[in-house]
Amino acid sequence: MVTYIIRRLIWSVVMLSIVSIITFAIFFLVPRLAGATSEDMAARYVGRTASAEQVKVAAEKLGFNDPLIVQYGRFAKGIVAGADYDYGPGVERCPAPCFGYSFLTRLPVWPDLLDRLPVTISLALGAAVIWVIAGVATGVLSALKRGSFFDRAAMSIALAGVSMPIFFTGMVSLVLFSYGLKITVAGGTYTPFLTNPATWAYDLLLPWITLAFLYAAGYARLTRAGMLETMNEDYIRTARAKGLRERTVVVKHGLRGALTPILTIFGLDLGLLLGGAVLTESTYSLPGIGKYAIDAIGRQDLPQVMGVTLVAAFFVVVANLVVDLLYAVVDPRVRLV
Amino acid sequence: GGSTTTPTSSGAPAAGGATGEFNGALTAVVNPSDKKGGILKLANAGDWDSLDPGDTYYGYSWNFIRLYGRSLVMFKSAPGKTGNELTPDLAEGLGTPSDDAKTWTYKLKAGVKFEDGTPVTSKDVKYGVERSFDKEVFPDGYTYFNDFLNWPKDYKGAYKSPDANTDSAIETPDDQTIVFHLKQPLSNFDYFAQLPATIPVPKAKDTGAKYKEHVIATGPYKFDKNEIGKGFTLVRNDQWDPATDPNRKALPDGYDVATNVNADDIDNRVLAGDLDVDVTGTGVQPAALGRILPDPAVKAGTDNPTGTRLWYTSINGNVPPLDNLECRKAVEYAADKTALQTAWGGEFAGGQIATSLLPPSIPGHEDFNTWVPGADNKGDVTKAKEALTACGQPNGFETNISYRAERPKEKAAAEALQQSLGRVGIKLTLKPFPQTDYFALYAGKPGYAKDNKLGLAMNGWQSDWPDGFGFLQQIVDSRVIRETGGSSNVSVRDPEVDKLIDQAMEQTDPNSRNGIWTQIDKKVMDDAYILPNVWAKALLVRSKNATNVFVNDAYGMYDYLGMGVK
Amino acid sequence: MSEPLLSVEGLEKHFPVTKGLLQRQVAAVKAVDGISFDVVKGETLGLVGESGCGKTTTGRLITRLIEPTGGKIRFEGNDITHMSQGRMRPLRRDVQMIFQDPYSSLNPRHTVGAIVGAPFRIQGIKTEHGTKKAVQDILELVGLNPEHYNRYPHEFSGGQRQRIGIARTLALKPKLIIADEPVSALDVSIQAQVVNLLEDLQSELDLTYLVIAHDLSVVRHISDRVAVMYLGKIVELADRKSLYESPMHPYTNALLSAVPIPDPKGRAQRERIRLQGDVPSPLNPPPACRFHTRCWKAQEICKTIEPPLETLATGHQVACHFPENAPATPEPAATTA
Amino acid sequence: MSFLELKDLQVHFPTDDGLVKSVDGLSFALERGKTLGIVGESGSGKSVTSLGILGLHKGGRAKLGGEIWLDGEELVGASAEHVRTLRGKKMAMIFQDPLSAMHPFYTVGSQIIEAYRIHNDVSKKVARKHAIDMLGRVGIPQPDRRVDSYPHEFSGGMRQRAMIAMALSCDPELLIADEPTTALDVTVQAQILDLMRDLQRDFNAALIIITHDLGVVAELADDILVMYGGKCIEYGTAEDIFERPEHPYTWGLLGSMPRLDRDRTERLLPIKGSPPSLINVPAGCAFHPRCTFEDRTGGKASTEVPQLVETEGGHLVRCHLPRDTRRSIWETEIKPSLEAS
Amino acid sequence: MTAPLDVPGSDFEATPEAVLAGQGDIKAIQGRSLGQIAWMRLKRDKVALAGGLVVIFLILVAIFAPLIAGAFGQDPTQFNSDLIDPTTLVPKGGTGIGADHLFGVEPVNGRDIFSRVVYGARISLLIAFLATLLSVVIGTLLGVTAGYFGGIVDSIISKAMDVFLAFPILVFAIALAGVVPDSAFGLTGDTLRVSLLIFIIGFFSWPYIGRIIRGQTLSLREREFVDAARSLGARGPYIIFREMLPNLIAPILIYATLLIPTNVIFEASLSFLGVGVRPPTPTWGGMLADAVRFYTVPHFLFFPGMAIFITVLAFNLFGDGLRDALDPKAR
Ligand SMILES: Nc1ncnc2c1ncn2[C@@H]1O[C@H](COP(=O)(O)OP(=O)(O)OP(=O)(O)O)[C@@H](O)[C@H]1O
Ligand SMILES: Nc1ncnc2c1ncn2[C@@H]1O[C@H](COP(=O)(O)OP(=O)(O)OP(=O)(O)O)[C@@H](O)[C@H]1O
Ligand SMILES: [Mg+2]
Ligand SMILES: [Mg+2]
Repeated sequence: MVTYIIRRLIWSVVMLSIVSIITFAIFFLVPRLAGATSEDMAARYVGRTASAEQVKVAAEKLGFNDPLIVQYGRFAKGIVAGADYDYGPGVERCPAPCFGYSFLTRLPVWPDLLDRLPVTISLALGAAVIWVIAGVATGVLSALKRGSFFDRAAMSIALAGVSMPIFFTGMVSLVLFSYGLKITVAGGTYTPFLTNPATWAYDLLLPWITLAFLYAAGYARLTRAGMLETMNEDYIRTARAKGLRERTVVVKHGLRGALTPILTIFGLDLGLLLGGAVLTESTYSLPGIGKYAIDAIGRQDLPQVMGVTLVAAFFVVVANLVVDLLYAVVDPRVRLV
Repeated sequence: GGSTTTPTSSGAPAAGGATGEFNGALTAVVNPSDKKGGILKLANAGDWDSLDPGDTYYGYSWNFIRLYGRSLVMFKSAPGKTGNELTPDLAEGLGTPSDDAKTWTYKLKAGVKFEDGTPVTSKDVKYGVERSFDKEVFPDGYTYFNDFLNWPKDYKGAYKSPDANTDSAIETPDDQTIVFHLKQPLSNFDYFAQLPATIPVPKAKDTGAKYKEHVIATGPYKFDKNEIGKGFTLVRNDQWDPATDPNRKALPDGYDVATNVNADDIDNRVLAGDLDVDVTGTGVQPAALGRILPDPAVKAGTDNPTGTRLWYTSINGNVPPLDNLECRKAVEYAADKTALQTAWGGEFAGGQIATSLLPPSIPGHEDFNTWVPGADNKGDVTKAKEALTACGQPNGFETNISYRAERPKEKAAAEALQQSLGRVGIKLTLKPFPQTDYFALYAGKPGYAKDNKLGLAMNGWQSDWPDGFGFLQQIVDSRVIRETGGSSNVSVRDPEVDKLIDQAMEQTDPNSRNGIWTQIDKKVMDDAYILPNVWAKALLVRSKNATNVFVNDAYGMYDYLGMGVK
Repeated sequence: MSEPLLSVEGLEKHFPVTKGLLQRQVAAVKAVDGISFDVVKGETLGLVGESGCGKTTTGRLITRLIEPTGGKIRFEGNDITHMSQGRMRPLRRDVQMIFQDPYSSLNPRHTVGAIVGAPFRIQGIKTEHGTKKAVQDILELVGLNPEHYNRYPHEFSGGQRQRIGIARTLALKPKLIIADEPVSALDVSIQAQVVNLLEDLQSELDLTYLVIAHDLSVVRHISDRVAVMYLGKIVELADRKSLYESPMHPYTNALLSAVPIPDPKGRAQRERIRLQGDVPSPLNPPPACRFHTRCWKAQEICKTIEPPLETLATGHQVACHFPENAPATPEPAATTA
Repeated sequence: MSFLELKDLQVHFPTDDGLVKSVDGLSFALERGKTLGIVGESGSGKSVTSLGILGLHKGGRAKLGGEIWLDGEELVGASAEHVRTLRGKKMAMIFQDPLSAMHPFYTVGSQIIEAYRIHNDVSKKVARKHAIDMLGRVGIPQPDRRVDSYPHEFSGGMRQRAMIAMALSCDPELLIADEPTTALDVTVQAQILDLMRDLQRDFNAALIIITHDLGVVAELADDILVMYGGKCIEYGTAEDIFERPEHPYTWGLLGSMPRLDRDRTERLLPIKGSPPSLINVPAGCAFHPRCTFEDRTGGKASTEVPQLVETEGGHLVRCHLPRDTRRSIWETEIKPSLEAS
Repeated sequence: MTAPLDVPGSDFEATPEAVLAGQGDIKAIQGRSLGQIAWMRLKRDKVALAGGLVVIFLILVAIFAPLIAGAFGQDPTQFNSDLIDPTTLVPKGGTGIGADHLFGVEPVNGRDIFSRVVYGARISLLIAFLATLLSVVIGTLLGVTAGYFGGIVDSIISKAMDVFLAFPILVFAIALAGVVPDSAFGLTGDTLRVSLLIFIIGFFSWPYIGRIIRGQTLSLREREFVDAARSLGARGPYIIFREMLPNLIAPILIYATLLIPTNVIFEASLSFLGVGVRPPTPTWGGMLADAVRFYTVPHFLFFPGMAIFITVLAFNLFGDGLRDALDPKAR
């Protein structure tokens, strides 16, 4: 078990390195392939009035003239050991873990990300709670009342739910509930949980519900399919033959079996969301990781893009790891050796 | 032809006009009150470029910065034209010119202190200007001081040349006196002296690029919490002495500023009274227009000032066939200006159709229309075709038009141009670029623009202060064009214009000076290097809870110094 | 006795148990662990044993579907143990395999014609009247309607499917057919049809069979000689009569007495040998005599010295220190010297 | 009335392709302490019957008809909830594949405990003690340790033992074993059959054993019921069925079977064709298309459904052939060829 | 001769002893491939069929967009400023819906929403289809390779899939779409943008299909008919292409159909975020992004939103039905 975790952790690090290398290569190579020189790249960092000479010096200082590997090495080293950025007026210390230093905002990326993280985590976890409960419950009921009116209605809604892009439902909900009925905030505001839990929840209510609706729809479908499959398993028949109450059969035996594949998907979904609910955050202008990513991309702030990509990948990797570990807990047949 | 009338409330006196009416705050104070207390809630759909006085270049930021920083001179906090007048702030009086207006001297008031209690000296003012010199640290700021003061050769700013003797540029003979030395005569240096760069910065507390996280206040408010990207709060600065400051009423107990808020939500909340001000002062979003304009009751709570901003399209003479005047003329003629006006937001939220460069509120503005785009302003296809034929491109040509990807109005305007120029065979391809790099790397970089055939570029310019110099110099002087990129003038390259600018700067007589700016305006239009779109207007919403609301002409938006809360 | 058609000597298959990205081997499943036997032309050799004892693996080794880890396989005198797949190709016509599962052994996407014609196509053989005619002839031979040529497997019953599988093996007129549990998936009534078919074909086409099965009755019915396997080893090999009537190995004995007899009269008086427990894992087989853990005759020697497979009577080989029904008693210890 | 009595049981499944008449008019009776073997080919409706007795079709698509009397109570018309309380306590079942029949996520012990606690209001501890006892009784070594193992940690034989322990945990009076040994090796099968025999003696339950292996029924059953196409085609004591079978299908089954106890070099005598579709059961006698003696029925076979009639002493046969003809065919044609060796 | 999904040619009569349900007295059932059976099932599934019809309709709309828009005399980029209230920027009378403009006109410039939605179908479907094709090709190739060869090849490909799945694909796609210049790889304009989007979307969705195909291949490899082919001397390519691929067509078809709607949303998201195809080329996501500023004009939000919704829904319905038909036990 311990060796398994260690092995997985090592693999996670390897995976993150690969992700970072690919990201790095793409963002540093593609502009060059398109003909940008190191001076062009430096020009964005030196202010509007810099002379050609200054740009050249800056390009040199920022290491844009070094080979890609050297640049990547520096970046990687920064994550472990921190880095110093000499941007002219002084040397800026970017302490470990240094996920890059934005020359546009003049801020290290990591504290920025840490700052945004609570928003995204609140958004993702809150929505996750709703969608898991709503989605799984609907799925189970649908499976049990298969073919009933409830089943057909729920599945139609679920199908509609998965067929609507979040920015569309998000906009519609904003127009209806925030601009129109004014019963929810229009996003953009975030109150930390510790400051005021009630406001925190109120601020996030609409994004939660919209996001959860989308996912709940998917999970309802998944759960229903899974339940239909497990309810056909022999062990369900055994449970019934024992004389168990139908509810016990469904929840303790059926659901337990149906939930494992959902767990995997849940891990991946949550991981991806924690790495930035890009569309939701930009629809509701929530200052989370996803919005940060969009903004960073908007201003082509490569260090920030790198940082946010890595953090996002990190969440997916960690979520996968946790799911795999959970799997071993849920399913005793899975042995982690 | 565009009329120049500045919208004013027709006649009705606003004295005690607590209710307010449409455009009521343009000329009078709405909801006058002296009640202190309360928190003023502001929101910004985007974010400040910087809160650092040495680095900020947004109009609303200059308006707002007066709450926590005091510069040598400031615009009066008053409605109507008065707002355009300068008044001493840190200084005891306006500047005293000498040496043919090449030397300007200011005396500082006594008793002004930083928030930590240390007295403000002329050295702090000088340091503030010196540090702003470093455009690597402060990339956003203006370069007036860099360009006009008589700095020693190789001077690189307070950080990189800490030991340089800068007395040739700024002298501080004593703690209360500061003397500026210019390279060339400048007849109205007081406009320079109101720039935020003259807000004193204590050298001991300067943290360079990070100073924006906590600017040391000299005004009535200081920073409390500052979460970059989310917002900040200002609280009263107990070291601020009202006795030294006749300009500020300092009514609220504090300011609560949220940044990166949904723009439509800001409108709704201001309309509902949950929020006091949209701090950017750029007016409501298009969605709100439909709610405000048709409803007289709602409309009465709004103001529609004309700013000092021109939205325009640069026509790059470096990109063939636009190197030919006739081809540029074709663009001027073919453009559908009403479509452009709509694209920019229509009559109220967009602006007034512009026929020349200088906005109506700026001295030197004159009504003329060099290239009349048809009687209905929808473009003169016949004349455009004639011009094309004269240019040797009878079937039109292809070129690109750049705009800032994040700005839907620029996109709409570019699409409108694409549509109207398409009528005469000028085929435009839209090229969005990220706004951060728009000037540094793309449209403002001559080499790039030329290589990538950016024949047209969407552009906008707001006067740094309400005079011809403040408006025109940065966008028509070919000498500000930088090959390395970052120039705001991307198309006008006319030596005659440059010569005229020099004349205007030296001219001390305001009337002749304004005459020269008019001349420059006309010359640029004759060259057809610029296609003026609109002189921007903004539809501002007054909050029900705000008191003392009035538009300051210098900023073209509500004056944040005066405002209080009910 | 004539030269054996197939001769297997010390055949071994150890499946590596691998782990990790680099697929390091950490253990081995000794599925087949040194078995030797001959199959003479025209005879049927039955291979019986409990689940997991390595029967299928043996069959797959002989058809070279998997690579042996040790030992020798000779077919008609040629060593085919490690013959390359390319050189095996022509020989494959001579050795064919009938599979256990009539559902998974036929490609559901192919018509019967394609399935039975595949040998011709793969081996590149032209037939006189075209493949279709040849296939239809074979279909007729196995008792199927030649007009079923264009049908798909799912349209047939299990017994018919097994006939199709048999038809496929017959296409190339093989010399040796390895039938891996050819009837164990079928109902009794159908099972008998297929058993009869196999017998008929043998006499008609002069085939040699190696029949793998766990049903001792079926094996008794069709085999001339029978080999009994236990945990990757052959423990007893004899002609049918002597094996069933006087089994020597305790395991064989136990196996035979475990089979229920469809004769209610005799059930009271029959004496039975009941083995304890299950077959141990081939991952970790007991040392020396592998049967000693379940053997009621086991003594110390069984745990230390592995009994070799010895001929104790004509045509009767057994690997046991204490064989039963042995004619004259050759001292077991003597052979270990 | 017998302890268990089925009267004209029908289990039909409406499907897209038509009505599947899985069980179509099945009747039999069984006393406590007796064993009934049900044999028949795959798809003949054996499992559906057993699930029907347990009431496991309730709430499903199945349409049930007829009557099931258990200890004086009628079950087909009884409420699902009532039948549920009988399940496990009064009647229990052992399934074919113990690995898939046990929940993979719960320990063997907890599954037995669960079964016990539904019907007995006892603490977890007591139930656990009982589970360990039961595991010990079915012959699992070190039951106190193995009680916490998961099903996948057991071997096939142990799993089936655990299944039996679970089924017997509440002392059921009726135990149905649906192919309890099909998935097992012979040696293990022998162990399990022995165990079941012993346990039945101890518990004095009525036992129904379902299988398609005639050997298994011969070992265990007192009475045997032969099913074909959802119907009983022959019913009698074990001796009746093996010594004096009267239905051509039973003959076919016996003739198809290679025997371990006899060295037979002759060909087997299979039944031609394959089992019927339950949607389109052949008209008349369901078996007639496969019957060798169809021609001797005078054409009734394909038109008239034969009745299940008693030949003698509780031996029932569903066949159009006259009784004497059947007897003589068995004595003169079938029996000799089976015994020829 | 192998007919994975084709119609068998012969139609002779025969009475098989076969057991297919319900065939007892039905005279002739011809060899029915699984494909035909699936089609019969699909035909019975009215909802899926409706989805399929909508899909076909959408495809036709996309192909004949110029004709359809032209029939109403509208060009998707043509301004109709006269229909716009110049102060509020919204269409006069609220929507501009009328005989000329079925869906009304856009605020600000008065472009015809109907023709823009119709043209939007082109970009949306083109990108979704080709991106799906790309990921199906990559996914199938790598999935089959991994599943068939196993061992270290499988390890490497599986890990590569893990890496791809760990990418924050949307962030990455936006960033990538933003970083690629205006002309690259010898392409410019819409062609470049469309190709780029196809590449990005396709390249990042293959692991989903890849995993499924790998799993299917692994289980197919265990099926005895593969051994049968090998024991006949068949080589790798024969087994992969003749034996396995026909069995993989069903899952490929199912997951491709279900991937298309995902990709439609993906494209719409990218366009919504402004990194899709450049204006004025109409895209649904781009229209929604514009509509965000005019939420007071709901028809502008409604039509492109519904276009996405209906497209995605139709594909999902059809895909679900297809899955039920091809893989009935999943029902
Ligand atoms: N590819 C493989 N990798 C690892 N182990 C294997 C492999 N194939 C078979 N084994 C193992 O080898 C042993 C022998 O398997 P084999 O299939 O030959 O048994 P068998 O006698 O045919 O059993 P059955 O009667 O169940 O078919 C088993 O323990 C099995 O788990
Ligand atoms: N839920 C159901 N829906 C439709 N048909 C069913 C259902 N359950 C069983 N059947 C059908 O009923 C028939 C009898 O099935 P049953 O399981 O009783 O057979 P069996 O005799 O137990 O066979 P086996 O020996 O294979 O277990 C089969 O044809 C089966 O397809
Ligand atoms: Mg086997
Ligand atoms: Mg059954």
